[in-house]
Amino acid sequence: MSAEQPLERDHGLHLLSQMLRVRRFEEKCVELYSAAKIRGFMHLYIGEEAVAVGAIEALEPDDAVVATYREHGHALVRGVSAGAIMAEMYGKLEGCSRGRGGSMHLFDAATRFYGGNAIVGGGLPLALGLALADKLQGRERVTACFFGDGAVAEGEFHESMNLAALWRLPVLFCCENNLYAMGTAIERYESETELALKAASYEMPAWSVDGMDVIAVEDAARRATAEVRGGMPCFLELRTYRFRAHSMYDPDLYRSKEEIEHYKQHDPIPGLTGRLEAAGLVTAEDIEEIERSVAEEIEVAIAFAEAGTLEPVEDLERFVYWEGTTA
Amino acid sequence: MSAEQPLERDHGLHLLSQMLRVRRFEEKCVELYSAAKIRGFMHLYIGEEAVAVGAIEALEPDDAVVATYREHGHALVRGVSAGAIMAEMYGKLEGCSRGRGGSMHLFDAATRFYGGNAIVGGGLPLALGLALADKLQGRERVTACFFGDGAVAEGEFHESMNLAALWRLPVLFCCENNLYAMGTAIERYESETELALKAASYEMPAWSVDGMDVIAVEDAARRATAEVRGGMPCFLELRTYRFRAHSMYDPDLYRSKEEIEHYKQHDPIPGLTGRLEAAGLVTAEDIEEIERSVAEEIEVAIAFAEAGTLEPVEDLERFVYWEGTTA
Amino acid sequence: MSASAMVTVSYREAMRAAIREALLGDERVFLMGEDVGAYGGCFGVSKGLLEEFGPERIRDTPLSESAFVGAGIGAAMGGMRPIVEVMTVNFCLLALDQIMNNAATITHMSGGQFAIPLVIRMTTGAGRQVAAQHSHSLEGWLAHIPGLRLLAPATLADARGMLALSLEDPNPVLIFEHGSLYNMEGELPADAGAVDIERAAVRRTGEHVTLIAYGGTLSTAMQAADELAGAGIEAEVIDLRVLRPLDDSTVIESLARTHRAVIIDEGWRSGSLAAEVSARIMEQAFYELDAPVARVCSAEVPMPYAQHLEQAALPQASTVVAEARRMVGGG
Amino acid sequence: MSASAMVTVSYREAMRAAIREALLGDERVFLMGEDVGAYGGCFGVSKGLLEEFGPERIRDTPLSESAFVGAGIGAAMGGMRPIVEVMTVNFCLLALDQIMNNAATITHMSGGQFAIPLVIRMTTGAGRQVAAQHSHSLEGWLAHIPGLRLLAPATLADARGMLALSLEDPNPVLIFEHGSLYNMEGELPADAGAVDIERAAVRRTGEHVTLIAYGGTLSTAMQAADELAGAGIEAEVIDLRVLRPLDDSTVIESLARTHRAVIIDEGWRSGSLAAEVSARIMEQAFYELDAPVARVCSAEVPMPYAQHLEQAALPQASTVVAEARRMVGGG
Ligand SMILES: Cc1ncc(C[n+]2csc(CCOP(=O)(O)OP(=O)(O)O)c2C)c(N)n1
Ligand SMILES: Cc1ncc(C[n+]2csc(CCOP(=O)(O)OP(=O)(O)O)c2C)c(N)n1
Ligand SMILES: [Mg+2]
Ligand SMILES: [Mg+2]
Repeated sequence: MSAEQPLERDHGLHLLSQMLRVRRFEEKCVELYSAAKIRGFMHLYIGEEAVAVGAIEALEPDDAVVATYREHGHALVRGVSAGAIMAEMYGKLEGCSRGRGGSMHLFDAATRFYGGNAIVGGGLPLALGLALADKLQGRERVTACFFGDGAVAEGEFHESMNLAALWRLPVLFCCENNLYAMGTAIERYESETELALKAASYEMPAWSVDGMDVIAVEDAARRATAEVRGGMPCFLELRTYRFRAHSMYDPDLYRSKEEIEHYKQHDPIPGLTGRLEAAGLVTAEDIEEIERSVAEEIEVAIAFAEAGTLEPVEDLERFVYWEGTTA
Repeated sequence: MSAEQPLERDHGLHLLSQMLRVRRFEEKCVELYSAAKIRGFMHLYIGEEAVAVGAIEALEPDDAVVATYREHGHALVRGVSAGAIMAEMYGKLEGCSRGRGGSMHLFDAATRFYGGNAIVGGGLPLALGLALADKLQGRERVTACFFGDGAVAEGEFHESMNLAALWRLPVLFCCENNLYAMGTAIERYESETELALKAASYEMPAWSVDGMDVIAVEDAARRATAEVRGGMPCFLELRTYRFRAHSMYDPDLYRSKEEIEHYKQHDPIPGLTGRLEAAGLVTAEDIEEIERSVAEEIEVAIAFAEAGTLEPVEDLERFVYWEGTTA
Repeated sequence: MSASAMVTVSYREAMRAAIREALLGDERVFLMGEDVGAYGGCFGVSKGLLEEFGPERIRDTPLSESAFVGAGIGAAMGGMRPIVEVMTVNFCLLALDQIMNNAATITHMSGGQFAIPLVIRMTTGAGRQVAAQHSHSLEGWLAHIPGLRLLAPATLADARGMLALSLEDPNPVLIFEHGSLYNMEGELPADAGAVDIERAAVRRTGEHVTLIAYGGTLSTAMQAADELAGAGIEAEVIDLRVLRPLDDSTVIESLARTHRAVIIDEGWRSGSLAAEVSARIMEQAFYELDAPVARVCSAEVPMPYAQHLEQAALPQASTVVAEARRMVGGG
Repeated sequence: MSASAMVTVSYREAMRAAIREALLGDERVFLMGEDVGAYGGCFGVSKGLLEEFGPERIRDTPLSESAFVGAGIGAAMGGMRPIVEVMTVNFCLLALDQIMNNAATITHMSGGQFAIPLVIRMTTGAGRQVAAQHSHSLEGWLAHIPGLRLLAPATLADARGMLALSLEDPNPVLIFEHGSLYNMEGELPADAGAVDIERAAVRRTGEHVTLIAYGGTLSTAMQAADELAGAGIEAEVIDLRVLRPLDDSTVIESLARTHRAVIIDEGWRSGSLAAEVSARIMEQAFYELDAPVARVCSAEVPMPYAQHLEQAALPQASTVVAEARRMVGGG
């Protein structure tokens, strides 16, 4: 673990609470999926929470986020309400995408959360464009773009890195390297597995970060966003691991139990908790209090989703074309 | 200029003759284009001859070549007859693609010349596949894939480099860096203009070569093909320059006359001639003899094309599906 | 087990058996695609094949659709018989340049010099609440491209039998497997083998109206035919099977008997394969028609996640029944 | 120059004037694409604009179709009004994932939260012997995709006037410029301005047969109408103009007068836009028809280079005339 500046109690509790919000929310999602309240593809972020929490912590409210189909955590941390997310997964009108997007397509204009993209690599060019718009309009904003290690093999990654570096677009590329693209281990699909090295071929600053350490992630993201605001895109390789299967359909047979157990030893939540405890910054009551408030938030979210309504079938063809800001 | 081994007279004359075949052939093409004998898009290789001549010299007869729309030179040097190429550009049945391909789509199964691809980057994946077929069938063959600097920006370049390195496919990547993609100079579309550096991010051996020096190109290609036959793809950046416009439609207004003149000082043909002369390996008569035989070859080719026939219109829909090896 | 014994198999197993047979029968055959190996295939089709055939013949690829589809084309030109799996039709958009400008074109563009004996398999279709980017039904749309053969196995026999002749075809063949079919089970002869990849099939005969479907909508058509039978209307059901080159003669012959047709197509209505079928009927059987041909297609919306909206967007048997009744009733 | 003075312009100049006007009128507008700047545009459309507006607003891009089209989508979502030039329709295959899965989808998928005020321009069509990979006519095929508006300006007025409302449209608009039109010259009022992007246009009235065309085939239809007039057949010519959402009412109204139609479409016949138009006539005007609707489309071949083969593959006025005469003759 690294730490560039002394950890403060409030900040530590805040980070812990953010990670727990994501963890508990998704644990609930698993139950709700089994209960067929949630359907379709659902990808869990469990184990990777430090990445979204640390990176998004470094963003300002008017920065933008582009994420993937594994984005419950990013949306929650970014400030999309748990209720709106849960209602979305229930397919309800009150969901953050009116129930039209589902788990993989959370959107929220208010927090500049631009999805939820289920095409691997598909969000990268969008991030360029959002950043270009900021640059052309003289707004000093960052667009943080999250994507997996698997996306690095896509041509769009390459095109996007070049364009961002060439035009000095204010994009923070956050590569969530969890070592697998679905069931394929990174050594079996990348000839060069040191992903930060790739950024060098675009002349873009890049480095690797322990993505299981929320403090290290936040720290790196703060340094990187400073660079980005200064007019230089940055690439962060965030080394992490997913504890669960790729999606609810995945029997998870391509990696060993030992490997999973090994990474669970680096679970970012006990990691931060232990550190806070060791520094005497947190008590058991603090943690209890966080857990209670998280549980309550989730309960409220589920109630909101349950109480939500279904969009009338007659409205099926709405929103194919834009209807105005009243949406 | 570099030279790893002493230049021999026969070999020197051979290389010179190959470059002159390409140069004079294309000069004739310009005339024929003006006379409307050749139509459509036509891209000239004039100035770049050392690249195809040097690189293809290093290939064996059963190696394969994949090229771009700027491929008259590659086809000629590879052994496709000048007559078949000219007839192709005339749109005649006797053309190497039966007149269906034209200047951009020269094909020849006999010399394993796999086109002629007019989609920038489009030939790269084909080359992977040809090489994979060789590898799977235990044939020790090289597939040489030519493409421009502009293609390096395409996602397919990235995907192909990774796959080739990952699977150790026997591909020789020959990047013809003539500093421009149509009218866009490389500094204006690549954030990192040292193209050989890019190959490093795939863990592929790569280096830059003076593409105006046919000996240097041949030398590099021989070293590279040895690596490739040993089971490791290689990337060569061949630094060259086109003396003519991008295509016959291009008014060539995006670069200065001085720049063009500068590079003409490095014309590969006088370059080699001067060197051979300085070494006392060649006489004025030798060169005259080469010019005469080249001129004759081209005359015969034109006569062949002129005498060629048009495919009957009733056969329009043939070859959409394969008809067998009788073709 | 005797040659004619029947065995219960799923569509998934039938596809797997076909691939396995091809791998066993021809050394030039190999399978490549995302997660076909260690994962066993996104939909489990290739499960066990890596263990049996090894990583040279069951090749996991990076997420590089354009490169590995293009590599399949090149490998086919180099003498192999590749089966390339593009996990789902949604991702083939990233490889469409290779498919249209190389696979479908090189044979012709080279004046007939090169065969491209390539098979590309993809899962297609909606119905599982996977939302807009993962629910495309593009096979009818891709049937626009000359130089390709497109197949839509909708039955166990076709899942088991179409691959063999596809691999013998010297042209690129695209096989579309509707995601809703993988778990379909039924009986097949233990020695079930190759089936033709040229002709449409009449899956049910009837004299009052022809229902034309393919892939995922065959079951919709069959269900509608059942319901119509209850109302005394005998529907003939045609499974197009081969989306290109389209076997319109089977359709036209049916129309000569029934004089009415409903086409059921999971693609978006405008520019659907159903439009092409309708236009061909217009051109070849106009004077046979007792009523205008009707189309029951997907609504023209990116597929919504919510179940009730998704179902409303997809072609429903009830709509087919209503169209057919209206037609036969003469209304 | 008075407001109503006529000036002679080419289609290329009209497009350029439209782009220039947009750049002058709205700071959020910028143009990006391959060679739009220093080269002046592959077809010379943007010549001089770099000098006038500078490299921030006239942006040359790398050969990265997917990234810069996607960047256009993002920039539109970020409040800009991008005009993205994809040099030709042939290369849009490399950007199709961005077009279908993002541009056409995000508004709906987000429950209507985001507008995507993006314009994508491309040159389309064949006829200049540039062979199979550079001769596609895919605009009718792309009209399959919900969420997009597709335009095919076939006249000077449309070249000059369609862009303005396209940029005001909060949805992605694709504009297809047929390569054969750039040099077309004619008169336009000096103050020619915005034209609607909703309706098809009747370019010539007639009572015996309706010829339906768009983009590059409008001139084919007009020429056929001229020839038919010589034979005493008055053809009505409809220019579809808007390929999606398709204005079928103009077509159907015309059919109610003429009772016969020939559709002329440079796309490959199977799965062409012509098929969709035919199917809609089947559905909406079957009982008006005196003869089956005919299609004159491109042959189903990758476009050959040789001139005589290319011309044979493309829809010809003589074929249109023959179809119309056969129809009107009642044969
Ligand atoms: C273009 C594309 N190809 C394939 C898929 C299917 N798919 C979904 S997620 C995934 C793995 C992606 O791995 P990675 O980028 O590492 O992200 P992770 O799931 O590990 O977070 C694949 C192959 C897809 N969604 N998009
Ligand atoms: C995918 C694609 N995009 C655009 C084009 C149009 N185009 C043809 S050649 C060219 C420039 C290519 O430059 P480079 O790769 O450097 O090759 P060069 O012409 O210099 O040999 C462009 C933009 C194309 N053919 N294919
Ligand atoms: Mg991953
Ligand atoms: Mg170049």
